[in-house]
Order: sequence, then C-alpha cells, then structure tokens
Amino acid sequence: MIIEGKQKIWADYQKDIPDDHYFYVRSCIRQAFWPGSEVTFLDITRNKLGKDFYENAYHTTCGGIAYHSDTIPQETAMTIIARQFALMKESGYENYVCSCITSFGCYTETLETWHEYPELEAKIRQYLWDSCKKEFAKPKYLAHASDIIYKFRFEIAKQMKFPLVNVKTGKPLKVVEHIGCHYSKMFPSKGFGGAEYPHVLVGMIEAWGGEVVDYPERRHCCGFGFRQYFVQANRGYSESNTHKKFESMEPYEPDLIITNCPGCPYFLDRWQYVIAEQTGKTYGKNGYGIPALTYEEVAGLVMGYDPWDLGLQMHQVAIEPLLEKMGIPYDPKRKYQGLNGKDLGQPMCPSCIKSV
Amino acid sequence: MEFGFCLSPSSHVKMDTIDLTTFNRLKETNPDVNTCIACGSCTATCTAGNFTEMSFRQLLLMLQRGKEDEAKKMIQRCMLCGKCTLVCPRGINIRKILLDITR
Amino acid sequence: MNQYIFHPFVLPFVLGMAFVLTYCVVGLLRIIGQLPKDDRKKFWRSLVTPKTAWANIRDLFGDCLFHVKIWKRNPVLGYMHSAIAFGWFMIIVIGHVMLFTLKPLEGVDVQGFARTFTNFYYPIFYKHFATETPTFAFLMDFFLLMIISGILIAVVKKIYSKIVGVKRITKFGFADNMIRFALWTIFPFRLIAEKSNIMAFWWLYSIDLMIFMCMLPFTRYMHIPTEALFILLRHAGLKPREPRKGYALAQIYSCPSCGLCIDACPMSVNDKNSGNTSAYFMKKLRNANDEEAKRIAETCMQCGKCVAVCPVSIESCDIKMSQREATPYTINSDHSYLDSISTEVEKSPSVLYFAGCMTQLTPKIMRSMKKIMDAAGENYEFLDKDGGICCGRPMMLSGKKAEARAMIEKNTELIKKSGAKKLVLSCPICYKVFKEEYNLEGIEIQHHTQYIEELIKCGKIYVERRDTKYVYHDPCELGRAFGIYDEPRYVVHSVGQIVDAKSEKELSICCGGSLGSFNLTQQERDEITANSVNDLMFNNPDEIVTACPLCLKTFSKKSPVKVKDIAEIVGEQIENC
Amino acid sequence: MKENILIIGGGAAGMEAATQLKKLGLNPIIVEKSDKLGGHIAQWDRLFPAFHPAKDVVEQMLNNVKDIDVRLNTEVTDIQRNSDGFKATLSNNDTIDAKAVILATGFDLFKAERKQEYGYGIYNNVMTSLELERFFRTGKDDRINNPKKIGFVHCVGARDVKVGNTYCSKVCCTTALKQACEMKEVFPDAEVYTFYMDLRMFGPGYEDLYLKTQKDFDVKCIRGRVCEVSEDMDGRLVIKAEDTLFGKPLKMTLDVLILMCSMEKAKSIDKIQQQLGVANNSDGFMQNKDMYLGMNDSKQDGVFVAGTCTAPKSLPDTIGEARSVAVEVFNYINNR
Amino acid sequence: MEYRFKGHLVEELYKDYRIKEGMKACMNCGVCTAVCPAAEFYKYNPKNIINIVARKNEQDLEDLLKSDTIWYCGECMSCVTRCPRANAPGLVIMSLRKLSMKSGLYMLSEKGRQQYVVVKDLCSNILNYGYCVYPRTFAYETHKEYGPVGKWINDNLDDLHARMGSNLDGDGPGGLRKIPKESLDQLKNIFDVTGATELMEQVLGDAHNEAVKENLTDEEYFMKVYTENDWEKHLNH
Repeated sequence: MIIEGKQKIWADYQKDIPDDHYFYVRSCIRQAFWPGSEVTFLDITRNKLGKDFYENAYHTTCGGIAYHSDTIPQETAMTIIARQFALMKESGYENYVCSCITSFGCYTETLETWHEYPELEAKIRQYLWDSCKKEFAKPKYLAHASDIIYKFRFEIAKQMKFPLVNVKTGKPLKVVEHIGCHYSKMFPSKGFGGAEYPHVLVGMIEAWGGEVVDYPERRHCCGFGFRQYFVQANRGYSESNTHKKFESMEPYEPDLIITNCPGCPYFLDRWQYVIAEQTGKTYGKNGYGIPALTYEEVAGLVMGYDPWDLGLQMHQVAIEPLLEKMGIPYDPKRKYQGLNGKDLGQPMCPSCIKSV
Repeated sequence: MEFGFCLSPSSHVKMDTIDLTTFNRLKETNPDVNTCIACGSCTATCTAGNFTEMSFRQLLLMLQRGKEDEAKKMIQRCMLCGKCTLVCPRGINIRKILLDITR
Repeated sequence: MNQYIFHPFVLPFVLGMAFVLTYCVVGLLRIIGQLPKDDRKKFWRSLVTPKTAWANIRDLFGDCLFHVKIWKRNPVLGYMHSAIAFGWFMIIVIGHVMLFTLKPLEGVDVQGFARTFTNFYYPIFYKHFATETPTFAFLMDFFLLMIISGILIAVVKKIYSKIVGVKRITKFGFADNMIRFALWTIFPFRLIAEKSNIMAFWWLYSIDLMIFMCMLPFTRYMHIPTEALFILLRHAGLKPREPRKGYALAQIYSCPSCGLCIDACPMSVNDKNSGNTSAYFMKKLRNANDEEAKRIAETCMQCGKCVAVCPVSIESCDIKMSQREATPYTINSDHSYLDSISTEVEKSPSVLYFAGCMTQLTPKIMRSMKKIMDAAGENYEFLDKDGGICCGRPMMLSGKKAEARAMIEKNTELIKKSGAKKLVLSCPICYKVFKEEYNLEGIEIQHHTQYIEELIKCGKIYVERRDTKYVYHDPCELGRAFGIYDEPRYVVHSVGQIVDAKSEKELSICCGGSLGSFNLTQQERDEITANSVNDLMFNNPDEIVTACPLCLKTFSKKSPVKVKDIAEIVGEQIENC
Repeated sequence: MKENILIIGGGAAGMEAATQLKKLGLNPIIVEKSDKLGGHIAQWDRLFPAFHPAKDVVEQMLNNVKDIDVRLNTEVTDIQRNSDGFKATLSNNDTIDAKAVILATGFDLFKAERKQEYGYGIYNNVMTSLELERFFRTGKDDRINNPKKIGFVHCVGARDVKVGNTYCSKVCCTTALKQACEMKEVFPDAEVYTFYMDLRMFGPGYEDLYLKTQKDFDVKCIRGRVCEVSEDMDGRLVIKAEDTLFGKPLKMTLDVLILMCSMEKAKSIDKIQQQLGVANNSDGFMQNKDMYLGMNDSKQDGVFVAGTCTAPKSLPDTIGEARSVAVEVFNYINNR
Repeated sequence: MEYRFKGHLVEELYKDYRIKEGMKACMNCGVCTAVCPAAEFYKYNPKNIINIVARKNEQDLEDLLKSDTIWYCGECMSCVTRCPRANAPGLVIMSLRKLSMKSGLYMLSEKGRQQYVVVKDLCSNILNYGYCVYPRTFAYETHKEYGPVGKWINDNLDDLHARMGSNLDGDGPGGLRKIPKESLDQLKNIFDVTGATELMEQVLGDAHNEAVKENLTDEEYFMKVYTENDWEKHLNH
C-alpha cells in the first residue's frame, strides 16, 4: 500500500463546507436505533465546537427509504425533499446538513436531476405549491453530518481524552471504516475522498490516533438493500453481504468498525449476532465480535463522553472490550439503567456471541 | 433461534480455488480448447440447442470456471451431430472434444 | 523289418509343423468358442445351407487359391501372389500325390504311427530319400521355379513397389521382416538342396521351414490358415461384436498386411496419416496395442474404401466400430427432453422430406428439393423445417449405439405420425441409419437421388438438358455403402454431360468432411479434400456434383469450380424450362 | 530550394517526416523537448505482432536523421505567422523561420492513477504497460518477483466516459497480447490472464498473434472489464470482474496487474496549437480536415499534422502518415 | 393480458427520468455485475437488465417486469460508480419496478408481491408518523435479528429513549418527536398530488384481491408474503 497515492486522491476530492449556521435534518433509522448519536452530534457541534445547528420541528422523513424500496414515485420523494428545503429557507438557513446517508444520496440525486432536467424541477415546484403551499428553494450547501465532523476532526482531536490507541500496547487501534453506499458512489465528487478511497472516516480515524484497515471488501455494501431487509424472506441477502465483509476483514483483526450511515452499524452489528447464532462463527477476539459504531459514538468516546450516554448499550456486540483497550472508564451498573438509575432489567445473553 | 432466512452461497467464480482437472486433461489431448473466441456459432447451430440450453461455448467456459457438474449435465443433451465443428471459425474439433469430455 | 525314412534334418520342420497345427486347432476352437451363441448357431447352419455352402466353396477356391481379387487389382501383383501361394500349394499337393504313386518305396515298409510321422515330412523332403518320376519331376520343378519367380517379383516390389501399381507398402517390424526373409529363402534352399543334395542346404531348408512355421502365428502369414475360416464365418453373415474376439479375431488373423488399403485410404494423402490405415489398425489389434487401435479406430473416416479394395474382404470398418463401442464412457447421454417435443401434424403428406442436420447447413439443397417437389406436384411436408432431431448416425459413429436410440425412436414416432408413405432424405449419413436402424415398416425410404430419378423417369418433372460438363462424386455412405451409383448418374446425365473422375464408384475418394472421424484436424481434412477434388477434376469438368450436403460443404471450400448438389442442378434446370 | 520546415516532436512521426522531407530537398528542423529522439517507441522493447525489437526500428530511424537539424531539450515557446511563413521562438531563445510547420507531437500515456479503482500508485503491484516494457528492456522491476499469476487490464483510460475518453486507443489490445506472451516467456509457470471487452486485432498478423497467445502461450483471455482491485494481507491483488461470456461475477488473486493505458493527445503542445489555430476534436486529439484525404491537413494554411497527435495509431500507421505528410508539405511548398 | 396496464410498456418506461438518466448505451463490459452485491447472491445480472431495456422489445420487457429478477437489486448504486458508459443500472431498476407496480405485473412474481409488505409498512409509517422507520411499529417478533438487545430496547422503549435524550412523541424538536399534524397533512397532500397515494392504494388493493382469492385474511396474506421464500430458485450458483 502506497499511502501517498491515496493522499493525492484525497487532496483531489475535497469540498467546501461552510463554517457555521446549519439546518439540521434527522435520520429515521438513527433516531430509532442510535438516538445517542444524533444527541452527541448536536452536543459536540453546538456545545463543544460552538456551532449553530438549527432543527425545525416540522421536518419529516425525506422519504428516501420508501423511495429506494420503490414504494413511492420519484416525484413524491422529490416533493418531500422540496418541502424540507422550503422549511430550511423559511427558517432562514441555506446550509443543509442531513444526518442520514440515504437522505444525502436522495438530496444529491434530486438536486442533480433538477439541474439536468429543469422541466422536472418546475413540475416539483408546482407539486410543492399544490400540496403544501410552500415556496420552492434549494440549499446553497448540502452536507452530510459526517462531513461536519470530518471538517472539525482536528478541533475534536484537540479536546480528545482517549485516542484510538490500545492503552495496554500503546499501538493504534485497527479501525475499519465503512462508508454508506449513497454517500459518494452515485456522485463521487460529493464526498470527501471520492468514491474509491473515501476520506471522510479515514480522516477522523487518523486524526484521532487510529490505524485504518484497508481490506479487499472495504468498499462493499453492508447489504441493507432496503426491500432486501424489510421483508423477512429477503434478509439472507443482507446477512450474506455483511458476512462477506467480515470474512474479508477478519484476517486483519480489526478492533473497531466506524460507519457514517444509519443502517450500516445496525447491520454490521446485528448480523454478527445472527451469523454467530446460525453458524457459530464470531469475529474479533475472544468471541465478542467487532463493535460497529457510528462516527459520533467514536467521537464521543475519544472526547470522553460516558459510553452509556452515547447509547453504546443499544449495540448487540459488547462494547466493553473496546472500552478496556482504549482505557475508558465505565460503570457496568449504569449500562442497563434508565433515567435516574431506573432499573430496566437486562437483555438475555445470546447463545453464541459473548456478552459481558 | 429461527430467523426465517439464512446465508446465501456466493455466485462468484473463485478463480483461486476452482478445480480445473477436467479442463486440463482435455487441454492435453485437445490444445484447441484454448482457442475458442466465443463467437457463439456452435451454439447458434446446435441441434440439441434448438430444444435445450445446450451450448458448447458455455460448456467450455463451465469447465474453465470449475462448474464441472453443470457441464456434465449439459453435455448429456448433445447429439454429436457435428454441426458445431463444421461452423467453428477457429476450426476447433468440437465433436472430438465433446466426446472426450464424456470419457 | 520296419525301416524309417529318416534323417535328423527333418526334425526342425516336423517340430515347426506340429507347432503350427496345434496352434491353428487351438485358435480355431478359441474363435468358435468366443462367438456369441446365436452367431455360432448361424455359423453351423451356414455350413449346411446350400447357398452359403456354394459361396464358401467358390470363395475358398477363388480367394484362397486363385487370388482372383488380387488379379483383378493388378495382374503383376496377382501373379506374384499366386506364384508363391498357388505354386506352394501345388508342390504340396503334387508331393502328396507322388507319395502315393511312389509307394511302396524300395525296401521300406512304414506302418502305423511311423507312417503318419513319415508322411509329415516325406513329401517335403522326398528328393533326399527317393528319385521321382520324370513327369513329377517336371511338375515339381515347374512350380518351384514359378514360386521363385514370384519371390523375385516380391523382392523387386520391396525395393520398387510401383512395379505392382502400389505406392506404399506396409512397413513391418522385426518379426514380419524375419519371416518374410525366411519365406523368400525356403524355395531357393530347396532348389539348391534338391539339385546339389548338399546336406547343409537340406538343413537350411528344414530350419527355414521351422522358422516360418513357428513365427507364422505371430505374423501376418497367419492369414494363410485363417482366411479359410474367415470366409466361412463371413458367409454366415456375422458381424464383429468385440474388437479382438471371435469373428473379429478371425479377421485380424486373416489380414495379410498386404497394404493395398494404404494407398486406397484417403488419409494417406498425408504420409503421417498412412499409419492410420486399416493395415496398421489390424496390426495394432493383433499386437494387442489397444491404445493405438483405439486411436486409429477413432481417426478413421469410415468411408469404407479399404473394405472395397481389400483382397481378403476384411471388414475393417466394422471392426473399428466395434472398437469404438468397446470404449467406456463416464457420462451417458440424456435425451429425455425429446419426449416433450410435440408430434402433432397439421397435414397428412404422402411424401415426407427429412433434410437432416447437415442439410440444415446447406439450405440451397432444401430450397431445390422444395422446388422439385412443387414442380412434381407432390403432396409433401418438410419434417424438420424448424430444425429437427439428429438421425442418430453421428452418435452411432461414436460407438454409442444405445444412446442413439432415443433420437431414432423420436424420429420414428414423428415420421409414423405424419402418415406419409415415402420418406425422402438428402443426406446419405441419415440414409444409412434410416435404412439400417429404423423400423419404418410400410414407408419407403429414398435418398433424393433415387427420388429425383424416379420423378424424371415417370415424367413427373421435366429437366432441360444443358451443355455443362459435370463430374459426379459418389458419397461414401451412398455409393460404397448401398451401391447407389446409377441413379445419380442417370439424373446428372438428364441435366448435362457427365465426365468421369479419376476414381469412381467404389473407388471414389472421401471428401474429407466425414463425421466418421473424430481425430482428424481441420488441416488434415483439408488435405484430403484437396486430393479428392484433384481426382474429380481429372477430366476438367465445369462443375462438381455430389449428393451429400457434407460433401457439398466440404468441397465448396477447396474446389476450383462450382460444387452443387444433385438436387440443385435439377432445380436449376426446372427453372429454365 | 532549401526551405525550412519546422517539425515539432522527434518521435517516430517527426523523424520519419524529416527523413522524407530531406530526400525531397527541403530543410526539416526537428524540435524535441526531451533529451533524445525516438519518442515513446524508444521506450518499447519489442513490437507487435512479430516481437520485432523496437531498437532496430528506432536505430534505423535515428540513422536516417543523422544529417538533419535536431534541437533537443528544446520546446517551441511561441510561434507567429508572418508573410513568409512562421517564426518560431524556442525555449533556448533561438528563432526559426519556417515555411511550414508539422505537428508531430504524439501522445501522452493515460495517467493510470486517474482510474482510481485499479489502485495504480496505491497498491504496490499494479503497473502500466509502459513500465512493463521497461521491465522487458532492463529485466528489473521491484513489482515483478517471479509472479505466479499475472493479469492484464485492457481499455484503461479508453472507452470510458468516467475518465473522459470515449475512444478506443487502438493498439492496447495487441500490445496486451504481445506483453502477455512475453510474460509467459519470462515466467513459463505463471498463469496469465487478460481482461478485455473486445479484442481489436485490426492489422496483418495480429489475429495470428491472438491465436498464438491462446494456443501456444496458454494465455487466458477473459471477456470482462476489471471492476476493482484491492490488496490482501499478503500484498497480493484481489480483482473482481464479470466473466461476461459466462455471465457470472469472478474473483481472483493476482501477483501483478498490468494496466494497458490508453493514448491521450500530448498536453504540452496546447499553447502552440492554440497560437496556430489548430482545434481539437471532442476526443481531445487534434482535428484534421478529414480522415480520408485530408488526414495531414490541420485546416490552417501551412500547418500539418502527423502521427498520434490526431488519434491513437500504431507504429506502421504513424510512419505511413509521416511519409504522407512529407509529400503534402512538398506539394504545399511547390505550389506557393 | 391479465394486468391492468393497457398502454405500451416500452414507451411508458422511457418516460421515466431515471431511464433518461440511467440508460445510455451498454458495451457489456460487466463491471456492474462484478461489483453488484445482488449478482453475488441472487440470479441477477444488471448488465442483462440494461440489455433487455435497451432492446425496447415489448414482450421481453413484459417478461422482465413479471419476473423476480428486477426485485433482487438492493439499490446500493455501486454499479453507478463504475460504469464506463455512465449508465445507472440501479436507476433503471427503480423505473422498472415502478412500471411493474403500475402495470400490475409485479403480482406475478414472488419477490414482486413483497411490495405489499414494503408499501404497507413504509407508507403507513410516513403518513401516520412522518418517519420511514418508527420504533413503535418495529416489532421484535418480526425482526428476530434485532437480537436480545433489540428485544430489551423494545421492552423499555420509553425509558430508554428518555434516558438517551430522545423526545419520543414529544412536541418541538428532537429525536422521535411527534411530527406536527400540519406536517403529516402536508405529507398526505404530497402523496395525493404526486401519485403515491394512487400507487399505494393499487398495491393494497391488489394484495386484498389476492388474499381473497387465496382465502386468507389481509393479515395472513401479509405474513405469507413476508415470509414466503423459494430460496433455491433465487440463488445463482
């Protein structure tokens, strides 16, 4: 591996991200599965970095998942998106930041399509007016939330308490980065580092002291596949894709997987559990599996957030071995507690993959 | 635990691990097998191909890609009529190769 | 007092003779024993059936003694062979007759076992022991000189084979050369011994005979005793079932390795391939070289020319087929998909035309046939207009006889369902299998040459004659296989002038496209084709006409003039009228 | 008549045109930006289809231009048209007055790193066709260590909208097969694979080379574009492609992968080209009047084009064009 | 023809912007198939899809729309990155799926019929809650892979989200907040004017008719479609 080659590509694929004043749009999946990540994101950007992130209570799903599950026509998805843009405009913002990769892909695709087919844009403008009586608008900047963390990765590094280093060996942790497919595969120029060697997560890993693992199936989809997950009969497809990735990364013995997509951490996490149940195979050392975290969770960890405030207990793969490697103190008792120490019971132990 | 789904086998031709015994044996007696240009003439003219999926071009590829079982199944359809040999632009002695595969 | 006519020099001969007789008896029993039961029954019956019995006698004399077939091929060769074989035979016969006339010898009274023992060598060496009468002396010397003249020709032939009209002669190994040398020297030794009565030559003569007889079972000269048995078996109508057993074994021993088939074989155009001819094939079988025998069997084009020229009528093509059938396969065909093909017919034709796979590649034949049948006002249907099922012959040629059945049965079903009374075929390859393997009772099977001839003769079509000079190529599986020589010539003659090829009818040269061969490369086939075309171009015809789609396709690549199917030239002339 | 003819570029086209112009009694002057004549062909080891040493051809060409005015390490920095023809200023501040200009500036090899998914410049064992020729010439390359599996990728930077080149680069197919055979000669035990989309064997003896590649060298030609390359733990290359004839995706590990880089018009001439008013085609190569009868005609009076500056060409094509441009220039000078 | 669409399928397909964008000309290089996750695990080859669409043959297209094939894609769009002719097989698949649904042909394949499940789940989530995925409708029983932790999350949904700082079903901004009625009404309006409602009702209607035909309740039919898997048939090995 010749790192200079990658650096050259990274230098070629940079994009401007405005410094402040963002309109923040949430992700359906992350709100449901990784609520701590969005909370952490806003806390880091607003409170630690002092940035203005505005959230409008009237924004909704972008419809991207429904669109990519082919349940709604393109025009519907575009009109929902136009409504979100209109909300941004109404709120006085022009820098649009979304928390979801599917959304990011849909927004990018929509903007590009409108650009290429103005008659379609006109049609959507009309639809928006007919349905919501809102004024059509387009953002000046469109960014994914991971772009923001990438932009401020060195600022975060300055506030870092627990770098991505194994405290016992002093060596950097081996980190696998997994990029959501819709981040840059459709429009390589819209992502940091392009489509082949995305830098958005690599930049964070390197800034925070970790070592990036580049394994053969690095670029590949986690296997969500929208309808391939939503229908139980199709889930073998999804599981098989994740399985392929783990088989490929296994020899590198990664300590951690970091993702920037809502669904990927869910699949990379839960399919490990299912593969273990079905085949008895676990990845990572000692049968614990390899934790798959969101970039906010990793940012939170290195900045010294309490792991349970980040929501790491919502992962099936046990996080404790990683915390111990990084030397992050944690209170095992608080893991399964609600507000004010309320006892929420404990999840059952899976039969194969180890839990603490 | 019953999940209602399971891992699917990969369709990738894994060139690193495939078994080429039959093809290599064939190559020894019929060096011609290497010279196919996949023009499809054999398939287009195939008498058995009129009724089945029989395709010599594909058969040869199956052997080269380690799908011996499929190849052996396909070759059972062949009538050995020899039209393929007559139309092959590379002059490959297809009929002989077909016969040799069944040995 | 009993007195033996004896001298130790007779012992080598006696031993040799005893050995060869024992060998032949055991061999005979073995061959008969190896015959399948029904074949054996057939054989016994044929011996007493007057028709076959007569044929047996005729051929035993004609072939074994007088070598009629060799005479027909080439008089010098015929003389050479007859001089040696017939001359030797006569010497033995006369020797024995003399034995009776000379008896009793002066002072000698031989009885019982001693007599038998003496009879063994006495006629061979009598000159050492007695004086003959002048008549006999003349006859014996005459035949001995005749033999020696034959041997002289043989020696010359060995050096310069063209003297007997043969380009290539079989190349022999050590044993065959050795025994040949023995044979060549037997008679000069005898002559010298008789004339000089020097003991050394009597010894040489006897030892020579011993060498000859002891080597005989292991060399081509085994054909001398075996041919007689082969003739009987052949007339019993047997077919070789296994390549090295029973009937086939009789043929293997009957092959004299004369090599006449080498020149005849179309493959010999390439010297490298002359080793793949029947003479060598039989040799490989005799030497139990299965690997090579198998290879040659699969290289052969099955054109049948070697059989046509064979002076012994060895059915080498059939033996090669049995060799192919003996090859084991690990994958068997599965043609069950044919079951699902619909047999529904829309109309009920009186004539059914089956183009066959090869004709599918030469659509102009189909077009011409359609035109001819339209012109004749026939009620016909094309059985395989949308691509039919193979006739099964190519599969049979691979030796997979049983696996051809599925195709044969499905085609039979389709043909019978059509209700046609006549089946016309364009491809001689199909024709052969339809004639031999199909059971189409009540349906007349014709090749289109026959069919067109019939249409012309009964006035159903009228063809205008033109000036074109045609040469007609006899497709192997129409000519040599079925003797269909005159019908096509009649048809060609109706269309234009017909000139001869250099080799015609049963001697016609295969086009080189044959489906019979599996091993020939494209280049080797091209050489054969070029040679065959040369032969056809002997009288500078304007066009080459053939009656086989495969010949047509094959010749078209190499011919300097247009190559057409017989149906095509007829079709053209119908158009013109 | 000893008119100056300025030839920009001292590759095969430039040298051959100069040779012919000299014979026709004109005074050609070659301006070559590098330190030696010969262009790309001088970096080649052997030529397709018959493995003819490139050196032989180059040496003969060099011999032919012995007496010709050649300016090495020099570029034309400015060129102005005047009543008498052209006045060119060189990078060494010399000036040349010429009656006609021949652009024989050739091609740049496609920068393989632009095709990111192949990982050139990132994965150690990915190299270009040109680098392989260097290996053949010198026998040295760190990336080639007795490889057991060797792959060739066709159409790198050609027939590819994503890198902006939609044209076929013409010579890469034949070059790939030639190099595949050569690799097999050097490493007889290695398995050699080529990944092609169409094999464009357009010239005499080229199809025979293809047959030889398959039959004598046992090179396996797989129809399918390599989709991506990655590196495994051992530094070997894992490639993915579809075997399109088989209709299934295919994965294999290689020890070395050679990218058949396409030709692009040499960029260094852009400024001069602009000054002369010679336009480019949509494929980025220089425009000529037409591809049949006006192939050497740049559409600008007194400016001629030859060789690969107008399109990817093989060496014989280039030499043919160089000869024809000489005749064109000769006629132009005579008819002035 | 049994299906509801009466027009010309090819013409209709080519009206879609995603075809305009995704369908240039294919040179059959196979990079899309090589990278495609679906091609690895299903009897699927994006290149072949492009070829069929390019052929513009009504019958071929109809056969394609009836088949399971178009439903195998996971829309990861990996193919889009690599295509040297700038085709987007993923987008082409999306327009094929839309046409298959519009024409009713999707009901003729096992994977096509699954659209009922996806439409019912996702569209009702959007219209009822304003989210595509909503934790209260994400049941552990039908998502066993959610695992013991998932079951624990669902069992303690309110407590856990409160602890994580979500605003579950609350007013104002925040994660999983209750989307104001005004916004939901606007989503409904968008569905109405852009054709989503019509499509949704068609799918639900088709499913209901099929359920009646099979003597099943809508719920039973839902579970049947949700779990039915003729596994071997879909594999590509």
